[in-house]
Amino acid sequence: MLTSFEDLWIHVAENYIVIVSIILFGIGFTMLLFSRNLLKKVVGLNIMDTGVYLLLVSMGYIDGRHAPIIADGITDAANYINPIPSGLVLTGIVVSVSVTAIMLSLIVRLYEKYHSLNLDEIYELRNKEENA
Amino acid sequence: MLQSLFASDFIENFPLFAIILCLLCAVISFVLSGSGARRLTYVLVSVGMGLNCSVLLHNLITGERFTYMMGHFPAPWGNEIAAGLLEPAFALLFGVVILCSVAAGKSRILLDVRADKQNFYYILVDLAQVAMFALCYTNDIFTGYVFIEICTLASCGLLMIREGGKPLVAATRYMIFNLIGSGMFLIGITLLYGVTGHLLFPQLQETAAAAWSSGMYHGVMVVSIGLTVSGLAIKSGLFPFHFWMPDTYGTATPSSSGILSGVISKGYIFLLIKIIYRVYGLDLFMETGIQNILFLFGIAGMIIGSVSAIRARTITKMTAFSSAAQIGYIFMGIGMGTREAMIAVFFHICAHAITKPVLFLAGGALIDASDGKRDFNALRGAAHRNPQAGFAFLCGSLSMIGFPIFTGFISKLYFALSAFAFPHKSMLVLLALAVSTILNVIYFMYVSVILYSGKTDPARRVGFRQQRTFTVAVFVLVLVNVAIGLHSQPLTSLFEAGLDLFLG
Amino acid sequence: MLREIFLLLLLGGLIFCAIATAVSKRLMKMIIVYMAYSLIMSVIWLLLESPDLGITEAAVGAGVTGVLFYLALRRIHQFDKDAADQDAQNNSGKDEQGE
Amino acid sequence: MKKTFWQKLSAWHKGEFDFTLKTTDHVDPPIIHEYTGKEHTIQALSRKERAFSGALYNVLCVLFCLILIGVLLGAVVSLPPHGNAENPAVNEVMDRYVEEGMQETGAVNTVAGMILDYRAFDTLGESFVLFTAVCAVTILMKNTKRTAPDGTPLPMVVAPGIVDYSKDNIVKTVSRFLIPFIFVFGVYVLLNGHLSPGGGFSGGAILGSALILFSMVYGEDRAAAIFSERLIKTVVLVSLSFYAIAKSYSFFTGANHLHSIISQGIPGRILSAGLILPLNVAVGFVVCCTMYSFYMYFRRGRIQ
Repeated sequence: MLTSFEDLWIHVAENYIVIVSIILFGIGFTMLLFSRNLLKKVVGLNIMDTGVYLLLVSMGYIDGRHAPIIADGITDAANYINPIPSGLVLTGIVVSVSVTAIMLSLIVRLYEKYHSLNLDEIYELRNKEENA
Repeated sequence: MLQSLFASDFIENFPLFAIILCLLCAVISFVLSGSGARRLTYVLVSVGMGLNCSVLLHNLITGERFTYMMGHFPAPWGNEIAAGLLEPAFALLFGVVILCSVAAGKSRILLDVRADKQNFYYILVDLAQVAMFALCYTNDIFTGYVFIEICTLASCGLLMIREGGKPLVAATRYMIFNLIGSGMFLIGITLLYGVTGHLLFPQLQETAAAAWSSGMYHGVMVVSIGLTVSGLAIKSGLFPFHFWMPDTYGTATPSSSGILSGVISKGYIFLLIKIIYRVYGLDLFMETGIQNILFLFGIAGMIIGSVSAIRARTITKMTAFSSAAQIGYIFMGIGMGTREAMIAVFFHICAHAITKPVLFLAGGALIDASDGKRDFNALRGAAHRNPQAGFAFLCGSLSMIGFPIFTGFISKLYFALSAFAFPHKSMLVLLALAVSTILNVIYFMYVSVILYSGKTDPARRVGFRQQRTFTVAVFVLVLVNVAIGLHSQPLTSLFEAGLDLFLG
Repeated sequence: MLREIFLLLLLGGLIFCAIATAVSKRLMKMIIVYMAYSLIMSVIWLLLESPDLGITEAAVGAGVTGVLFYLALRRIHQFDKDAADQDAQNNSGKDEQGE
Repeated sequence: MKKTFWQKLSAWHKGEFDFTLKTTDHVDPPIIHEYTGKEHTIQALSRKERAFSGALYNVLCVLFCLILIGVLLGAVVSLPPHGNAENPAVNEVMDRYVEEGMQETGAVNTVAGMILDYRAFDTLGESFVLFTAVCAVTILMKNTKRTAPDGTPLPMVVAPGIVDYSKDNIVKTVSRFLIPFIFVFGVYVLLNGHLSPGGGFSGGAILGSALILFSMVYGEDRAAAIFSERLIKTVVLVSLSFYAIAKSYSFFTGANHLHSIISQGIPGRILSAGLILPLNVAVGFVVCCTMYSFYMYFRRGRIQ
């Protein structure tokens, strides 16, 4: 538990990667929710995802240890970092690129139909089409 | 003889077989024609139902949960799937609903989907089904995430495969909401991994309980639980995030609407219940206080969803908003958290899963009988033009209202009974149930009276012969609905036993 | 120590790129900045001792995703041009009729 | 003459009177939006209302995001410290992956051993995420021919401001040198996935980028003549079926404690690590075909 201000400060200095990853998550999330431009939303989605991956990988990192590729026959676990987050993030990156491809193709088709990248405008045009 | 057959250990392989078969069929459908892919999907879903049914019987006979290693390595190291009674039961239910929805909407799919893309529709159905099986059986939280993503992408595909601009807009909106949900779920499980260092449910539960009682990580764990739960709640369409629903369910081809509202959102809810019970444990979850938020949003969803449904001007939008209200019931039950409420939740998942596709499919057929117009004026007398669809819609409405002999009645009864046993807030629950039921009656009866009112030209009448598969598939669902409504006792005891196995 | 300083610089660049994509007005610029962001990310993966991720992020994040964004933007410009052509054609058609 | 309520109701039931007619009478005439090339002139029905709801949405969004970021920042300061060997994430799971992974899976690269052997079910799901994405992109982008409003197809013209690389000499000459190297590097990364960083996904993505560069520089027609739609479909079909069947064999033998015929080989050799090498190759093919078909569908709406 954190008791004093200095404690908090030390914690922030130790966990700076975690803080950065949360900031990236926040920027991406805000872009995804706030931006009216669809392409920006997709970029925001990617930034949000990489923020989470950075958080995950920073949890697996251990100071002074090496990448989990067995070298020189040393199999002592005290020499290597945790391989699990790397594997999970590998999966996550592939999921991100799939989602990005689908979103981009949706955007291209929407633009073809409505000639707009702005979600509000697209809704308005869609509603008019419905009423007509 | 039969008993010893179903008691054999070989049956424990069946969940794996069902999953792999779905994957293989999805890949093979990639090079098949549309009708070939459709037949393959029918065969596959039927085989999958048989496999899940065998697993259910096996577990009923042995009376135990089993875990199944996916590979050569045991629990904390390798992936695992697990099956008690609830998992195969819900996998079976989802299989039945998917089969009936696809079969009933066959002729609409032929019209709505371009000829050279027919086989892709069935690939996406196969993939949605495999995702449902995996979400039901998984015993590993990251496998859950991967299959949630498959499910999201496949359901987006099922939505936008229909030609035209409106499905595209609806699919974009659906994807954005779902991606927000996925992102929150992912960061939730990341924080949980940082605190516990495990990904499989049994080990997670142990370490999470230890971390909670150590008192060091209360903040992180509450945030992580909150994000995981709200991610899944957004994806299944809980009240403040239900705005994508009318667009999505209103514009897709009726089979897709049925699958999306009846199966996919229920899959997320089942995973959520599983995570609450098997990862955090009910006691830890109750200590965080998140259940109260779910309870309140559930009640708000029940009322506001119904009010929006009354204000809706088309039949598909009305049915879609009614889905938001029904999701509200389910989350209210999860928020109550008592044993009786959970039984009611399972019943309501069941009732909604078998009723909503009937409403969407029959609604689609009625719209077709009214020259493709969706508003209530055009639908006047549609039930005379298409009597089978009209009768199915009426049965579905009665079940949603909670008319006796239908499943919807049983679930509402259990909700009311559990409210009496629920301390402090029983009046709130009963009041919400009463108000919501009255609102349900208003909009469903309004539509049913419209459907049966007015005169119609006998020449426009659609007979049984033009829609044989539709009638059979929809009435299978209605019969299942009535059967459960009349004989709810076996299912109640199944759910009770399943919940006991869930708690371990 | 050197590693820490380098890492801090890269993390600062990461945040800078993220904010730049959020505020940039032109879409092409946004996509290029996003590709730079992915490259910085792949170097950070290397510093965090995850070379598998470094390779994958460089190939997928900076490479393929960037190309997909670029192609999508290109298609969008194409539709714009088509519409403009169509307008021009219609206008000239009207003029001819008028004469 | 005014009808009573019951008369109205019975008339409504017969279909001669409509309560809802009032709302349909007042529908505003449809507004046609004009496309002027740059800006859309939309005559909004209630611009004020829209501006208000937009502002409300923005304020709510910002509030929600700020609260979420604040809550997350508050939560992560109590996470276990970064880079500490005593963290909960450093436990027996990791120890076994690193210490016994080489004997049990035959892979020198622990990450490859973990994702393709210990936690192979996740990775199987992940390949099918890619497959789902290919299906969805094909549905959306296939045969979106550029057509004029009357339905006649338009030829593909390069929009102004965008470089056509097949006509650029510098790009062409450099690519002629680069493409073989990228290709060889991709194959190396793919085949050495169990020995060094890399593996199916990264190797496949690199191969895919080589193909994309090839078709950018030499023209899509030439690329499509070599890598036809038929070939792509066959490769995806064979690789994914092989992946699913091989992995289910391994799941089946593992769960039933049967002896698996796949041996781990001598760790460190190229032909070792049991199923990991063939699986990496299969995944690599799938990823390569996926990336290439994404490119082709985005570029021109078909592979052929």
